[in-house]
Amino acid sequence: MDPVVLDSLDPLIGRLRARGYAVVGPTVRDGVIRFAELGSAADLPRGWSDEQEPGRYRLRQGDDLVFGFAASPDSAKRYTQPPRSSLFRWRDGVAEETPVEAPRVALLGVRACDLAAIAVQDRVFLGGRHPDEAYRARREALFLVAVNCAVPSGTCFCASMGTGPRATTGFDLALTELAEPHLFLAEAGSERGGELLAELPHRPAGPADLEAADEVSRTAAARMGRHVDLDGVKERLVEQRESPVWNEIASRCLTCTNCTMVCPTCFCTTVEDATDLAGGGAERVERWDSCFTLGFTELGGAPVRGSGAARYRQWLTHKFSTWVDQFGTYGCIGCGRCITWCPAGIDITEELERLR
Amino acid sequence: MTHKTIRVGGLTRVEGEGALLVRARAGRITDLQLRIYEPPRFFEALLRGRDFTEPPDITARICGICPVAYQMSACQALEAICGVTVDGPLRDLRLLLYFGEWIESHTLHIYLLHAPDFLGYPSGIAMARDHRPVVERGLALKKAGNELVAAVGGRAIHPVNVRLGGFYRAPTRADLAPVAERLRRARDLALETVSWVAGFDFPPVEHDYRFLALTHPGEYAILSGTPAVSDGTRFPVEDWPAHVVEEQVPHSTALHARLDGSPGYLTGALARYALNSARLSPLAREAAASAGLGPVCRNPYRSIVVRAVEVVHACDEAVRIIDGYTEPDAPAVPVTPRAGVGHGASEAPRGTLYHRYRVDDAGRIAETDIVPPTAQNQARIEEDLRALLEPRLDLPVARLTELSEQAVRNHDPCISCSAHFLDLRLDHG
Amino acid sequence: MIPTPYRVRSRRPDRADTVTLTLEPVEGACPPFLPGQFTMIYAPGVGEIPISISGHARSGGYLQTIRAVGAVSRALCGVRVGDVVGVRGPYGTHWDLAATAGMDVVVAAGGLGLAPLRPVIRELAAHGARYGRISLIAGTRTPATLLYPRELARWARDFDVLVTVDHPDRAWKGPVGLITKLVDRIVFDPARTCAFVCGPEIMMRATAERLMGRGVPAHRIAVSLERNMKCGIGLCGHCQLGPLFACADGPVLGYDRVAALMEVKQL
Amino acid sequence: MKKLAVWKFASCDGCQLTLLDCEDELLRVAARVEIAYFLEASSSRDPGPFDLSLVEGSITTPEDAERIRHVRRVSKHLVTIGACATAGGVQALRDLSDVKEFLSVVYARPDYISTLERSTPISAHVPVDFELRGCPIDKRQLLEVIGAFLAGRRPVVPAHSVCVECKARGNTCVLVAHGTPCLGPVTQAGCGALCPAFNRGCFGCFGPMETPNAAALKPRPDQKVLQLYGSRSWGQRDA
Ligand SMILES: Cc1cc2nc3c(=O)[nH]c(=O)nc-3n(C[C@H](O)[C@H](O)[C@H](O)COP(=O)(O)OP(=O)(O)OC[C@H]3O[C@@H](n4cnc5c(N)ncnc54)[C@H](O)[C@@H]3O)c2cc1C
Ligand code: SF4
Ligand code: SF4
Ligand code: SF4
Repeated sequence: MDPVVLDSLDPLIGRLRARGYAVVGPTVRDGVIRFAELGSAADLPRGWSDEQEPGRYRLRQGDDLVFGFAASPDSAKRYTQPPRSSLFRWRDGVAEETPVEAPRVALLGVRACDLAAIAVQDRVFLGGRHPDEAYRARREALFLVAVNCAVPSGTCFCASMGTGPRATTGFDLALTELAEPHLFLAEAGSERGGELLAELPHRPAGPADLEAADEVSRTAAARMGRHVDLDGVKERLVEQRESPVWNEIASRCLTCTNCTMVCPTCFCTTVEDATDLAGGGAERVERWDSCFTLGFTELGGAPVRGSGAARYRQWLTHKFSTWVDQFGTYGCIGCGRCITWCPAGIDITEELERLR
Repeated sequence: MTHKTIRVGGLTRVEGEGALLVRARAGRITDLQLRIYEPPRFFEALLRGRDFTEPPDITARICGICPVAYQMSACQALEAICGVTVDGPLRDLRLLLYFGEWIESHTLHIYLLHAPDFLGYPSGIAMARDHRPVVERGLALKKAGNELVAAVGGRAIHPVNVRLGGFYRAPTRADLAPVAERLRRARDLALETVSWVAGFDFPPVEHDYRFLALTHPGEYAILSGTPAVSDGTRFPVEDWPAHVVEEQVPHSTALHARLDGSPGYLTGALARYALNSARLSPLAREAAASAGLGPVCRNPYRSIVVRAVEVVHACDEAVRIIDGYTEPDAPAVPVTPRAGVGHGASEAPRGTLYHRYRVDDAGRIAETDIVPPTAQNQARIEEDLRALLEPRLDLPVARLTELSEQAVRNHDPCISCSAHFLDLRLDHG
Repeated sequence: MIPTPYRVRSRRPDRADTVTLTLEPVEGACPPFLPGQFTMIYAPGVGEIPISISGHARSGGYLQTIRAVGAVSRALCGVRVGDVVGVRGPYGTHWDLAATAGMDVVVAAGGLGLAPLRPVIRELAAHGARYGRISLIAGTRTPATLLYPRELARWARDFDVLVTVDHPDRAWKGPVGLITKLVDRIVFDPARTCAFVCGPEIMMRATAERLMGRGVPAHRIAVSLERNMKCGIGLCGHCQLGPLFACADGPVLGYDRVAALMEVKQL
Repeated sequence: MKKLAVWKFASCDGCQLTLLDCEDELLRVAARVEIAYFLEASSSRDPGPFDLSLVEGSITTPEDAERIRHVRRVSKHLVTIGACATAGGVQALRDLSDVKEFLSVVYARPDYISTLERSTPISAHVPVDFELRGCPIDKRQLLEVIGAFLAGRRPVVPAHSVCVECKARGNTCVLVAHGTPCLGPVTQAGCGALCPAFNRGCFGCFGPMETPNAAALKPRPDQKVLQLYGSRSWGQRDA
C-alpha cells in the first residue's frame, strides 16, 4: 500500500485496541517521557521535548509536536525480554514450564534505532542453534508502529551507526509527523500493517507530503548530537585491551549497570532459583543481569572480571567488537540511552574516540 | 515463706527487651522494678548538629513497630518551627499512614502478643494450632494495615515517603482504590475481632488511672491535638515541658516521667478512649457499646477490647478518607528553615509521643527532646504490678511470673522506644 | 530451557568430596553425546550447573563426576539413588577424536579435568590400535584427591600413564610438582600429535605452552574452557571470553583460538 | 523439625518484626520450622541448640558481647538481620575515618561519631554465616534467606547496586532526570529501589554495594544527602 496521510492518531489507536492490542506509547511521567498504555491520542506528550546530555535528562516545552522528543529510557526490550520472567516450576520430580506471557502489545512511537535494536535481539535470541521460544512468542505478539525521528537528542548517534533516523524496515507501520499542516504520513511495512492502514480514515500522500517527510529525516540526521567513527573500531578495541584508558574510565564508572539496563540490545540475564519455604516447590526465574555485576562472572568463588576496568572493557568491547564476531552486527544501535542515563555521565562515543 | 524474689529475665511478647525484678519480705513488696535493660542508643545526641529535615527518617529508627508515630511527631514539631501547616489531602494522607500503623500495631498486639494470655498459649503461633481461622483473621487484618502503610509510605517498616511538609510522592486515587477495597474487608474483620476479644474472661480489676491523651475537637485525636488529663487539666503542646518532667531512675535505662509533679499516669489506648470515646466513628462506637465498654474503661485487661475498637475506627476512617481523597497539587508544601523551638505530639499506638526540637537559623538541630509513651507509663505499670502481686504473694513464683508478664502486656509497652533517650553511659561495674 | 527429569540410577563416591552419578531420563533414553560435552544439571530448588559427561553407563545412562565445591555441587553430590534431578543437554563442542586417527595422542588432565577427558581415554583404551603412541598425564593436589585411581591403573597397562601431585603423602612414590614437567617426560612425535588438555585455566595454558615448546602446533591442542554458565546455550551472556561463548563455541576449543585470549587478564 | 531462634540486641525491633509481617507465610513457615526462641512473639524459651539463629541489633554493652557468644555457641547457622547487626546501624556512624571518599558523600558529625564508638556489628564479635542487609530488611529477602539456609543453598541476595532494581522496576532515575542526589549507584540492592520509586534519592539503608565507587558519585556541595549508615567498608573494595 502506498503511503497515506492521517489527520489524527485516534482511529489508529482505536483500531489497534479493537484488535486486542494494548497500545503502549510515550507519555509524560515523573518529568520524563515514559512508555505507558495509551487510552487515546490525548495521552501522548504533545508539546513536550527533551534535553539530553551525558548523565542528564530534562523535559522542556517544545514545538507543538506529538513526537518532538528523542529516545526515552524505555525501549522495546521491556516487552521482548521482560526484567523478570519465570521459566519453570519444579515439584516432586516434575518440571512444569511456566506459560510464556506474551501479551499483544502495539508499541506506538518506537524509533528507527529501536527497530534496529529489535533486529539485533532477533539475531541473539533466534539466530543460534537454540532459539529462545519465549522471546519468539513475545516478539510475535508485538505490533510495531514506528515514528521517524524529527528531534534527535544531544546523545543520539544513530546516523553514524547507520540505523536511523528514518525507519526503513522492521515495522508494521511507520509514521512521520509533519508540522504545517499538522499531519502524519503513514507507510505500511507489513501485510497486517497495510490492512490496518486501509481501515483508517486517510487520504493518499501527495509528492509534497513525501517531500516534507524526507525533509524531517534529513534535518534530524543533521542534528544528531553525537557521532561515532566506525572505521576499524572492531580491530581497534581488541588491540587496546591493555590500554590505560580502561583504568581511567573505571575511576569514573560506578559499575551501577544503568548503561546495560537501558540499552535496548543488552541481553545478559541470570537465573534465580527459589524454594517456596511455605509450600515446598521450587521455581526458576530469569532476570536482567549485567556484565557490570560481580556475580555475573563468578567462577570458583571469585569474579573473573574483578576490576571495574575489566568490566567496562567487556561492555564496550562487546558492543563494538566481539558482538560482530558473535552475531555479525554491532551491539550498539546509537540510541544514546547509555550516555544519558549514566549517573556518572560516561559517554561511549567519547571513550571510543579516546581509545583510538 | 517470708522472702520471695520474682525475676523475669526477658519479658516476652513485648517489643524490646525488659526484665522484671520483685522482692518481697513478710508479705510486703520491698522492691519492684520494671527494668528496661535494652541498651540506650543516644538518639537525642545523635540528632545534634544534623539537618532539620532529617529527624523523620532518623527518629523512625527508634522503633520498628511505630515508626510512623515518630515521623509524625517529628514533622509537626519541625513544621511548627518553620511556620508550616500541612492540611487538606496531605493531612489526610498522614492520617491514612497513621491509621495503617495503628491497624498493624494493634492487631499484632491483640492477636500475637496479648490474646494468647487469655486463651493460655505461649504464642500466637502456638494458638494457631487450635485456632487457625482466628489467627489467620488476625494476620489478614494486620496485613491490611501494613498494606495501607506501604501504599502511602512505601514500605511497612520505616516508610520512606515522609518528609517535612508532606510526602515525596503523593499516591494517586488509583493507587489507593485497591487499598480501600481491602480495608472494607478489614473493617469486617476488625468488627469480628471486637466481638471475639469481648468474650474473653477478664479479671475484675479496676484502677483509678490518671489518663493523659491528645484531644481534638473534630476527631478521635491521633495525628495531632491538645494534651488533656482526666482530671480536667488541658495544656497546649508547647507547654508540655512545664507539665511532663522526666527523671532518671537507677534501675532503668529509660527515664520515668512525672505529670504535674507526681508519677504514675497512664497514656495509651485506655487513656485515649477515656478522654475521646465520643469522637470514635459511629461504627466504632457501636462496636464499643456491643462489647460492653462504657465511656471509660479502667480495667487494664480489657485494653485489648479498646484496641480492637480503635482498629475498627482506623479501618472505618481510612475507608472514608480514601473514598473522599483528592490528589494534592503538590506532594509537599515547601519548608524553609528558621531558628526556633518546636513541639509536636501525636498518638502512637502505645500513647502520646512528644518531640521537641531547637533549630538554628541554618537549619541545624541544636537540641532534641523525645518523650515516648512507655517511659511515661513505666511508673504506672509498676503500680499495677504492685497492686496485683501484693495480695497474692503466697502463689508459686512461676504463677506470679506469669501474672506479672500479663499485667505488663496489658499496657503493650514498647521498650525499644523507651530505652533510647538517655544521654548517659551505663555503669556495668 | 526446561530441564528433563532424570533419575539417579547409581551413586558411586570417588573421593572424599567427589561422586560419580549415573543419570537416566525418567522417561525415554539419553540423547547421544560426544566426549567433552556437558549437561546442565539441576538440583531442584538449589540451582543448575554445567557438568561434563564422564562416560556412558552400560545401561545407556550418563556418568557424571561431580566435586562438591559449592551449594549446587554439594546438593548433587548428596543425592540418593532414586532421586530425580533435572538435566538439559548435552551441549557444547567435543574432543575431536576422529581427526586424531593414526596420530600420537597426549591427554593432559589437571584435577577434575580428568572427568571430561574420561570418555576420550576410554575410547583410546578400547581402540588403541587406531592411534599412534598414547600418553596420559595427570596432576592432582594430593594422592587422596586423584580421580579414578583404579581405572588409571588399568589404563596404565595399555599406554603411558604419569601422575604428579602437588602435595605427596608418605606412600607416594610418583612425581611431585607441576604437570608441565610430565610433558617433558613423555614420548610423542610433535609433528603428528594431537593433545587434549583439561583442567584449571593456568594449568591448561602452561601445558599447552609446553607442548608448543616441544613443537605441537596450537591448533592441534584442544583445551576446555570453564566459565560461569547459566543457560548453557549462548543466550545469557555469562560465559563469554572475548568473542567466544564458552558454552556454544566451546567448551572444547583449539588452543590457537584461545591462546591470545587467555593471556589477557580478567577478560 | 529444624529450629529457628530470633535474638535481639541494640535495635528498633523492625527487622524481627519483618518476620511477623510475613502475614501470608508465617503460619506455613511455622509448620515447617519450629520457631523455638523468639521473645517478641513467644513466651516459650527453648534453650537450643538451634539450626538457624536470626540476630537483630548491634553490640553496645559488655553483657551483650557475652550474650552473642552464647548465641553463636547454640546456633548451627547464624544470620544477622538488618543494618544494626550487620554494620552497627544508625547508632554506629563510626569507622568513617578510614573511608575518605565516603566521608565526602556523607556529612557525618565527628561529635557523634565518637559518641557511638561502642556500637559494633555482630561480625566484630563472632563468626557470621550470612549478613542480611537493610534498615529494615526486606521481607522477601528474609524468607529467601531462611528458605535457603534450610534448603542448604546460597541465598539469592545479590550484592549489586540499587540501580539494577531501579531500572527493572521501571522507575525514573531521579539523579539523571531531576538532579536529586541518589546513593543508589553505591548502595546494595534488596529494597526493590523503593526511594526512587517514591521520587526520592536512595539514602543507602542497605549499605554499600559490592564495588562502591563513592568518589565517582560526589554530589555538588550544595546538595544534601541524608546519610544514615556508616559502615565498615564503604570505600572502594579492591577486586
Ligand atoms: C563446561 C563445564 C564443565 C564442567 N564439568 C564439571 C564436572 O564434570 N565436574 C565438576 O565437579 N565440575 C564441573 N564443572 C564445574 C562446576 O560447574 C562448578 O563447580 C559449579 O558450577 C559450582 O557450582 P556450585 O553451586 O556448587 O558452587 P558455587 O556456589 O557456585 O560456588 C563455587 C565456588 O564458590 C565458592 N562459594 C560458594 N558460595 C560462595 C559465596 N557466598 N561467596 C563466595 N564464594 C562462594 C565455593 O566454595 C566454590 O569454590 C564444569 C564447569 C564447566 C563450565
Ligand atoms: S550501547 Fe548505548 S547507544 Fe548503543 S544501543 Fe546501547 S544504550 Fe544505545
Ligand atoms: S534513581 Fe538512583 S538508584 Fe535509580 S537508577 Fe538512578 S541513580 Fe540508580
Ligand atoms: S532506595 Fe536506598 S534508602 Fe531507600 S529503601 Fe532502598 S536502600 Fe533504603
